Amino acid sequence: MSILINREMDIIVQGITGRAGEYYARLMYEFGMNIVAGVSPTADGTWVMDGKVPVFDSVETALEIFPTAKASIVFVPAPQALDALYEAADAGSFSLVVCVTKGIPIHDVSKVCRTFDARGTRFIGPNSPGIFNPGSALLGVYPADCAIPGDVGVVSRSGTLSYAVLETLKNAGIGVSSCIGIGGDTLQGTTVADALSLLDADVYTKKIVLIGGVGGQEEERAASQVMFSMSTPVVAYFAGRQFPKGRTFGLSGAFIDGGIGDVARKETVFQQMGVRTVRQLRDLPRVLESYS
Amino acid sequence: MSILINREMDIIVQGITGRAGEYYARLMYEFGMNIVAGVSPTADGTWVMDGKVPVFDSVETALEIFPTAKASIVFVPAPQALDALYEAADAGSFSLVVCVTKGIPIHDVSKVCRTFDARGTRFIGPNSPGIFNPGSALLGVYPADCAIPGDVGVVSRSGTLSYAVLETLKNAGIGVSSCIGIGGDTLQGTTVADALSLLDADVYTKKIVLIGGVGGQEEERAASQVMFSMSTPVVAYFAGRQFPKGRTFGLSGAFIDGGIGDVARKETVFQQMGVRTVRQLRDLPRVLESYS
Amino acid sequence: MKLLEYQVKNLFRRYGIPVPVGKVASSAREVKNIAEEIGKPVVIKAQIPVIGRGEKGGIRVARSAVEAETISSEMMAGRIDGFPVHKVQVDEALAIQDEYFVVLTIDRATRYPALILYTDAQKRIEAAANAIDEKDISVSIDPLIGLQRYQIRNLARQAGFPPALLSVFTNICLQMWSLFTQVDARYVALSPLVITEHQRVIALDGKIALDRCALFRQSFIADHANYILVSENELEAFKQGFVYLDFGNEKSIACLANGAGLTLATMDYVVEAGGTVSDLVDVGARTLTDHSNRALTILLRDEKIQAVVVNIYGCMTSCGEIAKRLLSAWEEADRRVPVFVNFDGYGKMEANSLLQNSGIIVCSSLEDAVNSAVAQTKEMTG
Amino acid sequence: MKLLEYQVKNLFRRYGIPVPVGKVASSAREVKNIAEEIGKPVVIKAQIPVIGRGEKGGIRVARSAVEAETISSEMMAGRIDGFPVHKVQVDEALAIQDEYFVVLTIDRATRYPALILYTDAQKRIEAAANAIDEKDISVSIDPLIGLQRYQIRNLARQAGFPPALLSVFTNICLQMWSLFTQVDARYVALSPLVITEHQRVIALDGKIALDRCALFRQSFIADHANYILVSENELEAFKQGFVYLDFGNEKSIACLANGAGLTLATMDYVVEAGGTVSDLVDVGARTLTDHSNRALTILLRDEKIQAVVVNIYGCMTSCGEIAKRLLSAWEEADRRVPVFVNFDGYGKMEANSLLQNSGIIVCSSLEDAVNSAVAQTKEMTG
Repeated sequence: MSILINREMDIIVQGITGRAGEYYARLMYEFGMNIVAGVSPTADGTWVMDGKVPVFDSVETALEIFPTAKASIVFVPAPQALDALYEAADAGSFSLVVCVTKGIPIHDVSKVCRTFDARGTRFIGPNSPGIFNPGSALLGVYPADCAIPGDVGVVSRSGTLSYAVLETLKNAGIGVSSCIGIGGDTLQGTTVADALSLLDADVYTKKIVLIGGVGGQEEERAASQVMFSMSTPVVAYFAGRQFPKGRTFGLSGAFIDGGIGDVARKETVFQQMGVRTVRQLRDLPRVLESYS
Repeated sequence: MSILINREMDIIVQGITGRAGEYYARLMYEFGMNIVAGVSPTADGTWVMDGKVPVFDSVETALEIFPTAKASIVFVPAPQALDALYEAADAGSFSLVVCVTKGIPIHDVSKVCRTFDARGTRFIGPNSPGIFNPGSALLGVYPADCAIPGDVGVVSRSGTLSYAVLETLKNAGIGVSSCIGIGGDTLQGTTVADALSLLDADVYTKKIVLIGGVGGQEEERAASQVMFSMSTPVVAYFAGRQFPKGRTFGLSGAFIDGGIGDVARKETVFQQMGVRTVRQLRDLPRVLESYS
Repeated sequence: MKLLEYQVKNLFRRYGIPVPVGKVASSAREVKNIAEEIGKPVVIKAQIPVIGRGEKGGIRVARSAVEAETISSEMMAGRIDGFPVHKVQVDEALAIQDEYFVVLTIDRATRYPALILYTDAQKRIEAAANAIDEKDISVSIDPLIGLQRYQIRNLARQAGFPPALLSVFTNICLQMWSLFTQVDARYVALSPLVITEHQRVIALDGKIALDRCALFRQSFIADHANYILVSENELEAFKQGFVYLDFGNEKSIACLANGAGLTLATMDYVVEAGGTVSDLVDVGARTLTDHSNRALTILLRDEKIQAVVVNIYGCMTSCGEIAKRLLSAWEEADRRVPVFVNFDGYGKMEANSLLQNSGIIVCSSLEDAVNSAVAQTKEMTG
Repeated sequence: MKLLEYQVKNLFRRYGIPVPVGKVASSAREVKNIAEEIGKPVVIKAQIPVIGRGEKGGIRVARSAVEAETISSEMMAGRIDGFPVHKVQVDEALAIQDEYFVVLTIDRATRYPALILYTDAQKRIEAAANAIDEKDISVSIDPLIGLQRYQIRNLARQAGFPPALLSVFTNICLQMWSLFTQVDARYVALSPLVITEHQRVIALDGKIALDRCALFRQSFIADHANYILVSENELEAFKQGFVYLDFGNEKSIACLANGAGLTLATMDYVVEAGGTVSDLVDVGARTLTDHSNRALTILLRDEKIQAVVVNIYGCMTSCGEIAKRLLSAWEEADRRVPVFVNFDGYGKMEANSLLQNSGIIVCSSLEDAVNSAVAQTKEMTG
């Protein structure tokens, strides 16, 4: 159960013949998801995953055979990602597109967000680990055994950190309804605020964990939304408290520039809005359980 | 009465300080239209038309003072027209934008059509004489005395030719409900087919005259629509029967290239669809009156 | 404004679209040198704005440099469809395995750009560029996003373009898109794009039509006007900024009107009344400068014109103002032929009285003006 | 990747954005020549990646060429914020009437580009570029349409920019847009754009941050990496394709993890447990090539590092594979410091048994790894 995806959904994997594409397509397939077709411009007519999934050279041809596909997950490398995402948008069939690819130029992401906005398609990513409803559905790269089903929703800007958080919750016996990885790059198709709204509206989600990070003001913007328009309680954790000002961390949106993006400031804003924050991940289970 | 415009509508004139802009704004004003403001980037804060109409440097500022404006008519010269039309689209307030300017580069028109399509704004033109509902409303450059009110709708690709047609009808005692000048350039925001649909849906219009021309296949496409989905009878006239193949007439969409756009072919298609055509304008009143 | 082949190939080269090894030449001697340089059979092509020049002797193959010199000197001595051959393009001859026609244009139906691919060599590029056939394979392009690789893949797959050459084809199409948008083309065509025996992908020929409206930002368009506009009259009108077409017919009637539709309707009227039309002038209905006087001056000095029909619907520029301009041209003219005028709309009365007894003949209707003009030319010819 | 002032000004010149008369120099002698050429008072500015260098002696005025030589030789002899001054920019000194700060960036809230204008000289460009303040005057730009003139007009009007200079300002902003999109900038700023006493409009200084992700299509970005990356370690990691940050702290702990968030969380953990972190490595969680071995090699040979904390969550690249790579680096290393490893996720068991008795210390939890590392450095320092 829970948001955006379910096990009945027909899914197309763009970039399925790449190493990551095939690896994660297989994990999703083994989890029980309907991976109906893959797309790879150079592998048209082949089959992957032991002959179970056909590969087409374009989304258009894949949709001719599988017109019921409603979601696409994109593993196409960054230099070709703009083309793949325009292709997904242009197909017009998808209600949901998840982009796992990281390191897409910011101008490309901006254009793609504009295109998905205009079409009303839910776009998650880029650099997103996807969506994981434990015990139910998986569209992304989450290790399926890192979480157990439950009523805590998770919104995260990062991948492996969210797996570690899910595992921390699991070890404390706390189950998860849905985890949305909105992506760690500078721009996100689905913002922190959007993801919080989705979970707030979900009947299976009773509490929410927000895993944020240094950089940007997305979380601050979300804080007032939590305060003024959400009924589900939220606990927030921010990575990068000790990250120095003026530096940029790789390709990610993690940087404190001109004082913007400081974790201490984020925590202050959240606390002012009455939202609980935890400094250490190990405190998360205890604080979550204090809401009931 | 009749389509798209009425005398109560608040109108903004973009490019009002140009010679054509001011001249036609005055005619519309004298006709009784609510010209509430003009826009001219270089004449902010001035007044035109004997101090009756204020001029702003942008649509945004004009709309701050006159938020009720629902239509814009654009006289901005071709090199600046793209900017002016994007500005009109971006304002978000207009349900109708008429572009009188001619000679806008075709790539610009394509982009502007894309933008208006996405916003759902009715865009008429470019190179359009506008819309004229005789005795009722005028948004355009029609000479107000060339027609009398009645029940004949007119769709035209050309300006002065349509005035001459309206005058021919007037001299024969035939009145007009609405005349839409869709514009004589290669591309039109509102196509022949769109304009025919508007008139077909109008309760005041009982018969329709289509004034087409050499070039393109717009009319042929419209013919099947007339046949299969319209209830109002249509009479068509096409200018340029004698125009030689392979030549382009000025900046307009008038050219027969590769056999496309031939008037004889257009007439044949219309006749096959059971739509009447006239070879000579002087025959128009007689044929129109034969429908009743 | 359609460019000549060698102009098209220059642009193709600049944009990295592969063309045959070759050059343009202005003399048979140059052709010989180029053919020697190429060192194998060459194709010699007349540089003239004529559709289907191949069937008219405008494209010939030469097996040697000497033969190339002979053929080109013959070609450049003659005329094709009335056009003198000042230049020829000399290209390597290629052994062709497959040919495709690729057209990038703006689809009048959707108002968006479209990339079209077809294989029917009989079909005119101009037809494809002006109306997409349901049988054509095409993709519609969002003008704000531009042509994307996936669209080219879809096109190539549907057309059965060899997958092994897809990436070459993709780059060619993307370069076509750059060219199309950057020079403000109405269409760009590869006609044909061939695959040679050695699997080279080459645009054997191409067509580009420029958008005259983009002159204000594409100053190079003006440089091409000389080549494209057929007559001196057209060139002069182009420079002055009004629309003039000269069909080159002898003993003819000229039509001068304001607005394209009205001008065309006037021409139809004259031809259907039995007249011959050679010159068509649209002085424009909403232009800042009225060019009636300059237009009439050009018409009056053209020896092939025997009468002029003027058909004006007065609007922003009133009939009266136009009458004044016509009069000044009339009075300054060295050569005079009968000018029959019909005025309607704003300022009709003033115009009619201005021209009374001026020598310019004011008519009561367009029908009257046309019939008088036709009678006049019949009389002079008869 | 932020460019230095003289690199920014080179780009501004190429795009027609007006900058002061001036040049970059690498020696005091050159500075003197440039100042003579300019022939009036000059401003000498240290070319270093330091925010607020003016307050730190990095910007000085010279009234004569001789003074310019003296000042620059002083400046180039010293260091500012630890950076040696290899180059200085020498610009004409200008009498300024008004100053504006103009920033073109991508707004993280809307995900669309925005053009921002403000006049508060105290505010950092970086702050404006990363979050639009409600008090700023700004326009949002459709990334598919691009910046339009009407938007610049609206911005200028709201800011009270002198209408007489609007067309100059408009062209500057349009050129900024070209630069912004064509070089794949994260932001372009004019800081400030001044109006001089003589009504010249000039970008006195500017800032450009490039998008490292666009390296695949902007090869020139790689040329700038040398200037931008602070340490040898960072440069080597950049060339090999993984993320490395070196904060230059002595006697420190290095953190190596997979995924940006996990790396940051690991750093937080170490610092809050009392450790000093200097080096941060993200080997990536979904990369095609795992760089753990190369990363550990760099860390082990860095003399300032006294312990390494490795925190890996196994996914596509399993903990086992990473363990193998760490082991190979460990075995090849000339210098060894204690490495404390925490594995979670896929392949944890295999990895733990692989490293048993290897010299690399496998810990039962991240807490355990961090506390051991901190204790280790305390011990060595203490």
